Amino acid sequence: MNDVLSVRGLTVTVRDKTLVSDVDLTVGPGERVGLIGESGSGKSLTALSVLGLLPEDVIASGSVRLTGVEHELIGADERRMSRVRGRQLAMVFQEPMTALNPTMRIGDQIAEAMLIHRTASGRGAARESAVELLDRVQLPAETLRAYPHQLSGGQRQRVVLALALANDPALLICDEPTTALDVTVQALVLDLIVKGVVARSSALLFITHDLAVVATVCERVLVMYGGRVVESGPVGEVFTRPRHRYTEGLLAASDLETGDRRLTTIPGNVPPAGQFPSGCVFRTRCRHATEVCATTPDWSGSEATGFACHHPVEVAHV
Amino acid sequence: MSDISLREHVPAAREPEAEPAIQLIDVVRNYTRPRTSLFRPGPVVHALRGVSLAVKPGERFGIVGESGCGKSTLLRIIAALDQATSGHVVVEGTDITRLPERRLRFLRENLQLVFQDPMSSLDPRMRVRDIIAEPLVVQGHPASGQRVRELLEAVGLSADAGDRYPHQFSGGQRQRISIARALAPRPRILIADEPVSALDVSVRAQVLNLISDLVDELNLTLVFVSHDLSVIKHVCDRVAVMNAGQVVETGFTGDVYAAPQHPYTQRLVSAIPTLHRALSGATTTDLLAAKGEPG
Amino acid sequence: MRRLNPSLIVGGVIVGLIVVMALVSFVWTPYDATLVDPTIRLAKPSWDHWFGTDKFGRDVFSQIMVGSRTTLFVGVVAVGVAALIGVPLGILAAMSRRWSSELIMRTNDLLLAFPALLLAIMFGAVFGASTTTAMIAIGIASVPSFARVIRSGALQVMRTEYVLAARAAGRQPFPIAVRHVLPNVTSLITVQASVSFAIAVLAEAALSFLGYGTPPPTPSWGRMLQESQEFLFSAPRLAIFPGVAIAIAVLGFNLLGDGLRDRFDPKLEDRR
Amino acid sequence: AGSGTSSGSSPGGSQSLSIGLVAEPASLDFTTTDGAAIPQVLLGNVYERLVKQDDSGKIVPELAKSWTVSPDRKTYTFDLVDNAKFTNGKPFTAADAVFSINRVKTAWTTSLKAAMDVVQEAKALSPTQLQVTLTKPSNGWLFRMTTRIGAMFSETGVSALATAPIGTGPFKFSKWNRGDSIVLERNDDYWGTKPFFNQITLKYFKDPTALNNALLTGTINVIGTVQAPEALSQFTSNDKYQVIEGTTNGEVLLSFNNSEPIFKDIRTRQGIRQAIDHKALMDTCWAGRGKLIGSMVPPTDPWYEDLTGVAPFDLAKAKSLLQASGAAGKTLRLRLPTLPYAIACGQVVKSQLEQAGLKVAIDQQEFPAAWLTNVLKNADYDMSIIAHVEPRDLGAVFNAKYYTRYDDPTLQQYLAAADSGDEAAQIDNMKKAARRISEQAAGDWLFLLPNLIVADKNLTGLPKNAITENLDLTSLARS
Amino acid sequence: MILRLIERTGVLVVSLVVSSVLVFSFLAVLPGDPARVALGVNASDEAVAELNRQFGLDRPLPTQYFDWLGGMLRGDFGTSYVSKAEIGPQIVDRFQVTLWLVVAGMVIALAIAIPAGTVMAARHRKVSGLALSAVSQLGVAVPAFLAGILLIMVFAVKLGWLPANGWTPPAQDPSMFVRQLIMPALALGLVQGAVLTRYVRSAVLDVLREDYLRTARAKGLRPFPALWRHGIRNAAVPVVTVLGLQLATLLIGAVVVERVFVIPGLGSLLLDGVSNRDLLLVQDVVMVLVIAVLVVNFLVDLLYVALDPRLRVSR
Ligand SMILES: Nc1ncnc2c1ncn2[C@@H]1O[C@H](COP(=O)(O)OP(=O)(O)OP(=O)(O)O)[C@@H](O)[C@H]1O
Ligand SMILES: Nc1ncnc2c1ncn2[C@@H]1O[C@H](COP(=O)(O)OP(=O)(O)OP(=O)(O)O)[C@@H](O)[C@H]1O
Ligand SMILES: [Mg+2]
Ligand SMILES: [Mg+2]
Ligand code: NI
Repeated sequence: MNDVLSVRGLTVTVRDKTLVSDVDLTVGPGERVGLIGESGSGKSLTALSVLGLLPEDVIASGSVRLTGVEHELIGADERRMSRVRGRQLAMVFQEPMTALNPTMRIGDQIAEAMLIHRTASGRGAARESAVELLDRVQLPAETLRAYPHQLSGGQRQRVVLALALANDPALLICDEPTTALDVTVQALVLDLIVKGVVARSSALLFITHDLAVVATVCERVLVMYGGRVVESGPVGEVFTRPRHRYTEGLLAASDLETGDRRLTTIPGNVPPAGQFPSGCVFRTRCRHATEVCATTPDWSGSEATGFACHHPVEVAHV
Repeated sequence: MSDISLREHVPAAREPEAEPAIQLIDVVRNYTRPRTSLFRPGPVVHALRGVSLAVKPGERFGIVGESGCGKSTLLRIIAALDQATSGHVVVEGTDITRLPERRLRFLRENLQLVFQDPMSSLDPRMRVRDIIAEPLVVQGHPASGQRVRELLEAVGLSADAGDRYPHQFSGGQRQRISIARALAPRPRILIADEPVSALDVSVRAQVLNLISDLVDELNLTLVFVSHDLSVIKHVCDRVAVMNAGQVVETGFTGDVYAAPQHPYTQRLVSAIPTLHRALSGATTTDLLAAKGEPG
Repeated sequence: MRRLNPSLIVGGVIVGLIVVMALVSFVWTPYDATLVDPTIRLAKPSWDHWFGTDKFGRDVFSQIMVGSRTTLFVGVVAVGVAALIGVPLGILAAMSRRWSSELIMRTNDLLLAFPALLLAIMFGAVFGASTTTAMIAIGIASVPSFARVIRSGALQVMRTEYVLAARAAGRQPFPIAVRHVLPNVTSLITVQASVSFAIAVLAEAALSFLGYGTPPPTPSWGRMLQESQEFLFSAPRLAIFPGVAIAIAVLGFNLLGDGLRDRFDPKLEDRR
Repeated sequence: AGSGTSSGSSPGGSQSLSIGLVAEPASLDFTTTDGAAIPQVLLGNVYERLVKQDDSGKIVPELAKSWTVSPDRKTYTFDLVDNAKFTNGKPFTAADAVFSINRVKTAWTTSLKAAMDVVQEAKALSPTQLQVTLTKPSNGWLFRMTTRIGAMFSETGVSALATAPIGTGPFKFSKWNRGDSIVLERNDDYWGTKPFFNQITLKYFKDPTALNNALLTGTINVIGTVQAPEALSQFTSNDKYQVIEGTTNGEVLLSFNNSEPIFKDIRTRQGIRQAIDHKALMDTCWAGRGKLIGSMVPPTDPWYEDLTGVAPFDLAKAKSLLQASGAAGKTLRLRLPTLPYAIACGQVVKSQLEQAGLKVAIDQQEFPAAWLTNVLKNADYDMSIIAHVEPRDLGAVFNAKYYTRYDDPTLQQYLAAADSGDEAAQIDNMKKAARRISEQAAGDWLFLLPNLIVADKNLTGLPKNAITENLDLTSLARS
Repeated sequence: MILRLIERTGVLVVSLVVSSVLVFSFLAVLPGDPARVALGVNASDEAVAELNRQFGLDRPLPTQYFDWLGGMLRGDFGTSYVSKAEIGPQIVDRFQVTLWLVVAGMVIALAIAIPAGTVMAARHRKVSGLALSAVSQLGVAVPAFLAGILLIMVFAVKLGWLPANGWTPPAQDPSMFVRQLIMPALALGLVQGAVLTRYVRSAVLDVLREDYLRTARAKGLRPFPALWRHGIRNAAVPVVTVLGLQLATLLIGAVVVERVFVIPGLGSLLLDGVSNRDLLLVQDVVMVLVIAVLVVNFLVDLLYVALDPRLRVSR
């Protein structure tokens, strides 16, 4: 196996609450994997565990390995992690408005990314590379001298993307990079992300709650709910023939193209963290739930394609 | 959905050629930013640059546009919460543009709002019961517990929800409370400013259904603002596309979506990722298909 | 459920104890706190006099008890004045038009140029030194910080959609201020009040030390400290008891303020 | 300093001394600014008088070698020293004396100038002989000439009295670091015995504790007036220091507003006097230091008599007197100046009077400004406490115009007779006057402030009593 | 940038004028008569009136005000009613003393607060951070004068290392100046340091929660370098605000410490002036203090601009 990222049995807890449990996840070289789920399903925590940047109090266990890195990422000390971050592993965060230091010029912030890892020989070289990076994300060279507040949200997000791609990371993680952006800007940023990773043959882990976006950007998708991966598989497969009842409901609810005025809904609300039911996390909202759902469903299928449901959608039925 | 009629006297039928429920004539709104120097006046933000619109009674009217294009400003002006710099706003035949607050009572009773942010649209220190009753109390209606229970039920919340505080509810439930509050004074016009943008997909569907049902049942005129054309397309009959403080295109939603006329609308429509297109092989580059460099 | 934080508990307990002590002192003290008895002057702490007696033969423990009344009185007056002026001013500044709000805030900034001690000394000179004048002065000096904090809080509230909804329902500005803005800045008021309380207690001690504070014979911790100075070497306990009392009271109010801040801080809230 | 005019004339060489005091003068000009702090530094040290008082209270020569009084007791003839010189270089002559005496009447603005009203004419008979004629015989006048009123100025040296005083004294004014200290330097041209120290710094401390600390850490060598007698123990027990205790003129008076109806009744006044346990009071508020006196006369005055027995402490008696006068249960305002002894004693007085059935409301008056206006000028008070430190001030304090509002023709008779009579008559009448006010309970004399000085062990020449306006620095030396 | 400077200067000037009116009118109502204090207890009313006339106190208030203001503008602070000395030089002297004291105190406060506050924030959940917090809480609760008294007791009286009190100008005897400055500066600095520490802590905590700090960490910066490079400048803004305010309070607040250490500072001058009813002196001192405070705030305002590019108006 030469997966770029391999996560095994990742569990994230805060005090007595389990926020993410037993997540397995692999991303192959050059592969674009989507992680979808509604708010609070644990997507960001999964990403932050990989990066080792969980908020204090929040503890991850399990195993996270990254290609080209000798050691286990979970539990690695700051010194080793800081060598990996921004080098083999880079991340674009959700909020473009606050992700950049307001008191530092854009150029310096980009150059810093290279100077930290000594991938540029000096200030001058870093500056040149920065111009080049900005050009890649379709920003003019003058942007170097600008402060973040002088840029629009879309421009800032492109700067953040440039930062992340500066050292040609093996894996790029994007956590809802376009949620705060307008559709037209979103289209541009998504395109830049995909082109960026393809050009560097980096792997991409793309987090979003928008099914359509993930379908456009990714090849493979994992569906999360209540801190668990409930289904995974190739995009075409999962979105046309969902097996898990949650995936099924999600697809129906997001389909606004129906001729019908009334949309199909999933009853109830997403429970707050720590209040998901035991057993199948979806059973409180599932129309098909029975007693058996009180036990945790096993994973059916292969690691790359499978689901965890006691009452999966019949394949034949679809 | 309950079949209790929330409106006791629905006007039997409105003449088809009835005057528009809302009419905007060349509305301009400029904001002056705080001045940054003693000698120059503060910079002016042209939030609306001459918007004209007409919303027919009983219509579901959508407004779509990108962040900062002036949608919320427009709604505030329609609701007389803000004053236009120039132009006129006529609601149900009355020009409200320069009316003082004390003469706006009819508007406060007939036009209500639902907002985007389920966190900040409910006063965290008030019980849900009081929140819903607030418009009634202000307008001097007898604030009967009966009416509040009725409204709670109409938006699909249990009657005991009234005793709790907003933070004890999820985002979708809060949006229902907002809707109940808006319906309290039995308005004829409901204005919704991105009511589902902050909600999860599974809950979004519930709230959209609720709004649709209520609009039908109560014969409301709906003005629905969103940055998401798919949502508008689902909810509304007619749509106005806004860009940089101007309406660039108006038409039936189906038409605008299928055959956008204005270049901006074209760009907008093509940039929307849809499952359908994606599964049939569309890539991110295809989203940029329409020419032009976006903001 | 919110976690109870230690600052809140410790601060609450200390402040509670001071309040209880002050209340008890109205009905009971071991001795009359102002009774001079030359025969037992400068007695060491004993069963009869827990903290000993001072140079007038007055029971120190009783004085500390009665002194807590002064401390609380000081805080209540100063904070009361500051809140009564500062809160409406802050809300008004947040709700009014740009130029009038600007005017209020500029005036406010101007007031910052007159620190508490300066105002207290000047007020003392004009109206005669008394605890009340000193505290009104300190209260006035704390107005700007109140107004600032409340204004920024009120501005945030004014930007919320529930205020917009209330306006759409037809509420007038004054009822909005009372029903929506005020309740939603109470947490800020509480925090600011407890911090100002601590500042007022310190200021009273400093003023008493300079001779501009509580006049004798009303027991006051600050004056006890000042009176104890000539005994620093022969009977340091006379300085220690009021000194520690002041420090504990200030600590209590500060902790309470910190605890409340943590409890109300939305930034900390969503981490839970 | 350069080499002296005569060999060995700089006995102390370049020695200097620091003295810690409490009240800093507001100005150096005592002709227009009141207060005890200015003459304390300048009189006798920078300015000299014709005559001065010695440590036992006797009037002795200073710039006048001798003087004679005419039989009608109205004409004084002074023989002046001939070698005195002002620090501006001008010699001192009888003309300067005439100028100084006349200037009191014309240029002085403080109320003390009234003491010179009795002078009819001052005349220079020769450069060294001065004749002063009074309008009526007055014992008080010569005595007043020992105070600041008698200070001799140079005709050419009064232009900047407030900042640059010029006199004939053994010291000359050198520097004033406002808020901190005044520096005096030895006048090497002094006509008399030159002082030991060539520089004396008077450092001012608002806070008695700071004063003590300064001595303990060697910043100063002398505490001129101890304001925190309780802290003395740390010096008495330490053999590096000497503690000197003597008397002063400072009678701590519990004054009554005799114009108030309630004080018109002698039983009230008497009752208050007898309700106060003076010994206990002095022990409590001034560490037992000081002297109990029963009237307005310190032991250093020739007509002193122990009158403490006139109104002995007797609580039962006091209660019945107060009951009888109807004062019991009434609330009296005790308006205290913000001075350490007044605040301390006030609290004891309150406690003691309340045990006798009175109610006392203490009210602090900022000193000097507020107290001077409210109590002293407007007499808006019932009782107050203040030390009257002026010498021989019985008559000044107890009269109808002063804040005591004590209107007593009998007393005025005694005083007039004392002023105009010969020495024996003066002593006799003053004794009568002192007894009169004590028996009439015109006020209550809590105690006499002690003169408490703490100094380095090896310092000599420190005055035991402080009965004059000035702090005599001339005799200080190091052994 | 320059326009902003001009605008801020305008605000400063208006504030100064308003406060001068305030100060003047406040003192105009001060009871107690400077002439009476100067003349003493038995002065006749005529003498008092005459002296008041000499002081110019009998003129209409506006005339007095404009005379005073005009004088100040020319650098002439007038002559004290009581001491008859020029006020200007006195204020200059005293102000220098207080400034030394306050600046030294502030330096100590900052030297304590910045490292302590940062560590407290970075370790706010750890024992070391909590322990530091507790110490700073205690520090805040101790009045500066009590700290001063304790310092004297220990270092001057018991150990004899430093002089208990007094003041020597630096030009006169630099070593004595330093020895006498140490304790008062410590008394001020320790307490202010504790206060400041808490502000630094909360400013750094706020910054620690910022997204851009997470971005910096994601670039590969370790926690402390990240905080240093990206956090300090952002955290400085609220701290500078407090610093400006503290400086203002300290100029007058130092009076208590001045009293304990017998330092002839501006505060003592003010207190003496008040008790002597030396009105003109009081008026001048208060005005100087107010000017100092307003100027400090003005500078703080400019500092914001230097610190935070968002406040810079488009070029
Ligand atoms: N520090 C923390 N302490 C306690 N709970 C936390 C903490 N951080 C996150 N959570 C909870 O963990 C759950 C998962 O959080 P996470 O941020 O991973 O969700 P997400 O899937 O990224 O959602 P979103 O789409 O809103 O970003 C949420 O319910 C959140 O409230
Ligand atoms: N009170 C105000 N003062 C100054 N400018 C304002 C104010 N309110 C809005 N604006 C500006 O007016 C423009 C339109 O704002 P508006 O809130 O109407 O946009 P919007 O279309 O609702 O955007 P969004 O989708 O982000 O809600 C924006 O550029 C905004 O910055
Ligand atoms: Mg997330
Ligand atoms: Mg909007
Ligand atoms: Ni199931």
